[in-house]
Amino acid sequence: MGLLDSLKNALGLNQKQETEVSIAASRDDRAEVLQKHQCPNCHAHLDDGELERDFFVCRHCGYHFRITVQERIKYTVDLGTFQETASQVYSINPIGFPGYEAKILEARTASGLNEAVITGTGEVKGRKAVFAFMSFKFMGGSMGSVVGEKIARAIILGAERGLPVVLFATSGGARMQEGIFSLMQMAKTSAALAQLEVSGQAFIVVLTDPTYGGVTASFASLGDVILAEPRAMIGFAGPRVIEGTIRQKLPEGFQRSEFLLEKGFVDAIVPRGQLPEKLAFLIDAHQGRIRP
Amino acid sequence: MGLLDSLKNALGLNQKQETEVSIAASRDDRAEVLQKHQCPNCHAHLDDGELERDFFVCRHCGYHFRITVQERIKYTVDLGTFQETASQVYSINPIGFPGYEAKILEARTASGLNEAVITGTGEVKGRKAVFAFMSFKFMGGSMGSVVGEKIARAIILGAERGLPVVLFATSGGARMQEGIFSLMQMAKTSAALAQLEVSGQAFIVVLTDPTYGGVTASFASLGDVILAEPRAMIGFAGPRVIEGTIRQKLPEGFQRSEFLLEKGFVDAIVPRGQLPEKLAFLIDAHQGRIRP
Amino acid sequence: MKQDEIEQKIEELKRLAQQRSVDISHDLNRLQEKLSSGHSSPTEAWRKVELARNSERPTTLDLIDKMSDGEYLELHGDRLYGDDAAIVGGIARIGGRMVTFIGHQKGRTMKENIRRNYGMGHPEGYRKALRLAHQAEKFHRPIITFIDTAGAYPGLGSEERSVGEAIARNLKDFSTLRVPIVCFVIGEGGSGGALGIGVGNEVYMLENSVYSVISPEGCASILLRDPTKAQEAAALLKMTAEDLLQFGIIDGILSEPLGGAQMDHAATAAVIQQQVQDSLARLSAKSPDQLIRERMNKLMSLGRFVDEAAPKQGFLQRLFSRK
Amino acid sequence: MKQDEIEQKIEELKRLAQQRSVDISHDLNRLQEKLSSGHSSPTEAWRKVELARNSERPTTLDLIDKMSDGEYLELHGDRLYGDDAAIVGGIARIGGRMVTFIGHQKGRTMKENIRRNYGMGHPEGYRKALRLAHQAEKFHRPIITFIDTAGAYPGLGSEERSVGEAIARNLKDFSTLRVPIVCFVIGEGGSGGALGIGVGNEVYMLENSVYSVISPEGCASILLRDPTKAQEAAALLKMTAEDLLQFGIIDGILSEPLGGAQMDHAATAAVIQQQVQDSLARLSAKSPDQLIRERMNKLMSLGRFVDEAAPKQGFLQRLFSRK
Ligand SMILES: [Zn+2]
Ligand SMILES: [Zn+2]
Repeated sequence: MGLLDSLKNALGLNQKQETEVSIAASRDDRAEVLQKHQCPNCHAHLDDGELERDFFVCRHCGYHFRITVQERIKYTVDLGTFQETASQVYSINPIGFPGYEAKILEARTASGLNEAVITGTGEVKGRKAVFAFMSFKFMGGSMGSVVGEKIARAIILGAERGLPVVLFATSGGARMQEGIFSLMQMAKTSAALAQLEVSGQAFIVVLTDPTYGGVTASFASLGDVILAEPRAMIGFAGPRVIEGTIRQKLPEGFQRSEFLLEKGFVDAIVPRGQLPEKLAFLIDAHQGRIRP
Repeated sequence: MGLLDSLKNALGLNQKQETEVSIAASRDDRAEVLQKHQCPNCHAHLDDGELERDFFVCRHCGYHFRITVQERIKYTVDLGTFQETASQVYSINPIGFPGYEAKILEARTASGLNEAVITGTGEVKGRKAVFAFMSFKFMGGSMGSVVGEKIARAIILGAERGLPVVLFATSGGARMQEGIFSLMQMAKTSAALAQLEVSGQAFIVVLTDPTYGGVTASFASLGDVILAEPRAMIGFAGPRVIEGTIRQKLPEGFQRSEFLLEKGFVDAIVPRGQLPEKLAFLIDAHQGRIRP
Repeated sequence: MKQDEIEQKIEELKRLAQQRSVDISHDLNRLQEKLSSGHSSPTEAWRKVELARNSERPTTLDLIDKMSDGEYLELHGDRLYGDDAAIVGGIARIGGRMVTFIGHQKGRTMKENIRRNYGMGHPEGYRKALRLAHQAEKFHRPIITFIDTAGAYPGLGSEERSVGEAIARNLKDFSTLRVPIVCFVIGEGGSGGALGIGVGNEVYMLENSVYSVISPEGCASILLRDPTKAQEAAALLKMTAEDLLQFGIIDGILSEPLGGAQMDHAATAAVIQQQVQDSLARLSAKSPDQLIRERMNKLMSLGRFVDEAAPKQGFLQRLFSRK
Repeated sequence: MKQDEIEQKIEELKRLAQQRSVDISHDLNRLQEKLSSGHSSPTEAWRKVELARNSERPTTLDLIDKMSDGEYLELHGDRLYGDDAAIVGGIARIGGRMVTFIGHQKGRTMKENIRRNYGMGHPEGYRKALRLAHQAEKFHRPIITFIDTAGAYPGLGSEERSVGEAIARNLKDFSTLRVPIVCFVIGEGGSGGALGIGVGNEVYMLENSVYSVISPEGCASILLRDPTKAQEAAALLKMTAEDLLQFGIIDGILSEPLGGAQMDHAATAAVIQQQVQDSLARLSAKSPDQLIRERMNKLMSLGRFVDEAAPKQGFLQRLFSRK
C-alpha cells in the first residue's frame, strides 16, 4: 500500500482531481487591448470603436476577445426583448466554507452581476427563446447552487412554454466552496435537460472561452446542437492538471474548439458575428411539438 | 482523374470491397484432427471419444475446433426439444448468376443442409427460445435471400411468441451470387431486430469462428448480449483485404475474440462447454414484457 | 428510356458536337447499344461504373449547396470519437422545408480526397449519420441521404472501432425512424458502406449511378478468379439503375444531363430537388406509424427464394401489412 | 451513531485487541474524538479519507461475487471504442433477483491497478455503464452501482473522447431510467467521475467512505493555496457520510465491520446486500413513472440558496411533485 501510494504520487495520480481549476482566470485580454490598442494575437492596431462594432473580434486575424455577459446579451438578443428571470436567487454558504461570503461580494463588484449566470427570455432575430448567459468574471463562472438552480429553471421554463433554450457556456468548473452541493448541480441541470427532451424543445449550446470541469461534464455537453466560438479552450480537466498527470507538454491546439470539432464534440465553429444568424436558422430547424 | 485512380490503385483502394471473401474457407481443422489425432495448436494427442465428450475443444490448450450445425444443436439445445422452422425455404438464382445453382447443390452435399442457416424453437437447460444456427460449411456461411428470410422469420417468431432469440453466427459475408439481393438481407435482418426490440424480447448472439462481412455488419453486431467463443476470427473486412489496403501485416491477435473484447464489442468470451449454462443465465436475466 | 427518347438524344448530341467540337463517339456507341438490345451489355454496365466513379460528378455538398441555395449548416461529429470527413451531414432549407441531409463526401482534388478518404467512411462517420438521424427524428425533420462510396474503409481503425457494428446499428435504427427518409444513389453505391445510410422510405438512383454488393473488381477476382474480368463482372452483378428498378429494389431513376451528371451540377441538383419535393409532399402526409410500417414492409420483402411449405414467399411482408 | 453504541464498540475493540494482539490505538482515538464532539474534526475527516482509500477495502467485484454467491456474469465494452477495466458491470442474481451492477473497480496489486487505472474511468467506461443501464431498463432489471474512484482520469485520451460528454450523458439518461437505481459509495466518491454512475433513487454510503466535489489535496492547493493542508481541507469540504446525510444528499449510512470494511469483506457485502434487498423491495413496488418522478424530485431539490422573489426555494421540486 505504501508502495502503491508512492507510485501513484510519482505518476501524479493523487493530484488528479484538480479538475476544477479556474482556467487562465488571470488572463484579461480586454484590459490589454484597452491599454495598448493592439491585438494580443496579431499585434495589429485596433481602435475602440472598431472593436465594439466588430463584437470584439480582431478584424485582422479573427481573434475573439472575451466579452462580458452584458455585451453578450447585446450582441445576441434583439434590442428590448430580453426579460431576466430568477434575478433574485442568491448564494448562501451551505457548508460554511471560510471566506466564501467575501468572495461572492468581491465577485459581484467585479462583474456587476448577482451570480455567474443570467437567465431570461428574449428573441434572436425575431425567434423567441429562453436564454442563459454564463459569466467568467463572476468567480470564474463556477457552478454552485444558484447557477444550477437558475439554469435548471431556465431549462424547465423552455419545456413549459414550448421554447428552445439557448445557453452560452463559460466556466472554470464547480464552485468548490459549496462542496457536495456544487457537484450535485451537474446532476440537477442534466436531469432538467431530460425534461426538456420530453417536451420536444431544443437545447442549443454555444461554448465560449473557457469552458471546463463540471459545466463541461453536464449541460454544456448536452446540446442538441453544440456550437463553439473559434479557438475557445474547452475541456473536462484543465491543461495544467493533464500535464501534471501525463508529465509532458500538451500538443499545440489541444482542447481548442477546432480540436473538439475534429474529435467530434462540436457541431460547428461559428465566429461571433455570425452567431445570431446561425441561432435563428437552428431555432427554425428545431421546432418542437408544443408551440403555443 | 487518371492520376487519382492510379493513386487509389497504388493505395489498394480500388480493391477495398473484397470484404466478403470467405475467410480461411479452406482450413479444415476437423479433417486434420481425424487423420492425425493431434491438436493443430498444441500438437497434443487427442482421441476421438475424448474430443466428442469435450465438445471438440482441446483439453490441453483450449483450442476450439470448428463444429457442424448438427453438433452445435446437440451441444446447445436440450435433447428432443428442437423443432426446425422454415425448413423448406430454398434458394433460386435471382440475378441469373452463372453457375450458382451448381454451387448450391455442391454445398448441400458438403453440409447435409438445405441452406447456410438452420432455425427452430427449442430449450436450453429448460428455457424456451428461438434458435438460429449458421453453417460455415454451406458456401462459407454466406448470406443470400434464404439466410436473410430464415433469420428474419426466426426473429419475428421470437417477437410473436414472446421468446428470446439465440443466434450462433459464422459467415464469410454476403452471397455475391445473389447480387444486390444479398446486400439487402443486411437491412432486412436488422429491421426484423427493430421489431424484436419493440416486443421487448432479447437477442443473444454467439460469435463463432469465423464471422465476417455483411453478417458482422448486420444482426451479428446487434445482440442485446454478444458472446464469443475463444479465439474466433471476427471482423467486417477480411484480413487479406485490410493487409492489401494498409500494405503491412496485421498485428498478432487482430480480429480475434479477445481483441474484440478489448475493443468493447464482445460482452464476454465463453468457452464452448459453458455456453448452455451462460445462455440459460442470460435468458433468465432478460425476461421480456410479453411472456405468454 | 424509350426508343424515341433515345433517338431524340442522338439528335441533340449531334448538334452539341457540332457546336462545341467534342468527341461524342462514346455516347453514340452507348446509345446504339441501347437501341440494339433491351439488356445492358458488359460494355454498357462498365460505362456506368466509370461514369458513377467520375470525379467531376456533383458530390453531396455540391448538391446540398445548390438545392438549398446556400442555406444550410453542416454539423460535425459523432460525440464519441471524431468527425469523419468522408460522411457529411447537417441541416438545409430546401424549397422552404427544413431537412436533415446525410451523405458520403468524395473530394475532387487529391488533397481533398486524402482528407475525405475518397468518401469511404469510418465508424465515426456512420455514427455521426445516426446521431443526426436521431436529431432529425426528435425535431420532425425529414431525412435525405446521398450515397456515393466505394464502401466502408477496410483499415485498422475501422475494424478496431467496429465499422460493422456502426453500419448494423444504422440499418436497425433507420428502419424505425418516425420521419420520412428518402435516399439517392448519386454515384457509387458500394456494399454495406452504401447501405449504411441507404435505408429509407424511397430510394432513387441517378441514371448513371451503380449499386452493388461488391465492386466489379472484387467480384472478378473472387468469383471469376480473374481480376481482369471486372467489366464482365459489372454486367453479371446487375448493378445499374435499370437493373435495380427492374428488381424492385429502387423506386425510380433520375435522368442525368446529357453525357452524365458531371456535365451540369445545377441541372442534376434540380432533378434531385424536384424528387425531394415530390417525395416529401407524399411522405409528409403520412403518420409516423404508417411511414415505419411501409418502410418495414419494403425491407421485409427484400429477397427472392421459394418456400415449398406455407408460409409462402412474402410471409414477413404480409405480417407487417396486417398491423 | 449514538453514544452508547460507541461505548459498546470500544468494549468490543478491547476484547478483539486482546484476542488477536493488534494495535487498536487508531480506532480508540477515533472513538474518543466522537465521544468528545458532535462534529467531525480535521483528524477524523482525514481518517475517513484514508480508510476510504485503503487498498484492502472490498471492491465492486469483491462485493458482487459475495452478494451473488458467484452467480454473476461480467459484461464488457461500450460497443464504440473499448472496454474500460476501471469501470465494470454486468448481471448478477442477488437474493433470487436479477440485477444489473455497475461500479468503479480498483485493483489490489500494482499490476491490477495499472490495468484498472486505479479505478479512474475513461469515457468508454462511462459509456459502458450507460449501455448496461439501458440494457437493464429494456429488460426491467434494477440497477445497483458502486462508487469508488478518485475521479475520472485526466489524460489525453479522456479529453480526446470527451469524458465530460460521457459523464453528462449518464447524468441525464440515468435521471429518467424506468427501473429502480440504488447507489452505494463504497470508498472514494471523487467528483464528476463518481457522480457519473451516482444518479439513483437512493444513495447510501459506507460508514468510512467519502464523497466530495474535489479531493482534499486539490482543495488544499487551489482554495487554501497550500498543498500540505489536505487534512484541513478534508474537514472543510464536509465529505464524510455523516456530513452528507445531514445535508440530505444521501439516504443512509451503512455500518462497516469493526476497524473498517477492509477487515471483513463478507460482512460488508452482507450489509450492502441487506440494503439492496430492502431498497428493491420498496422501489420495485413503484411504477416506472413514480420512480422517475421521485428521482427527478430529489435531483431538482439539490442545492442551497435563497430566492428573495417568488418562486421560493424548492420551486423546481414542487413543479415535479405536481405532475
Ligand atoms: Zn488580431
Ligand atoms: Zn491443443
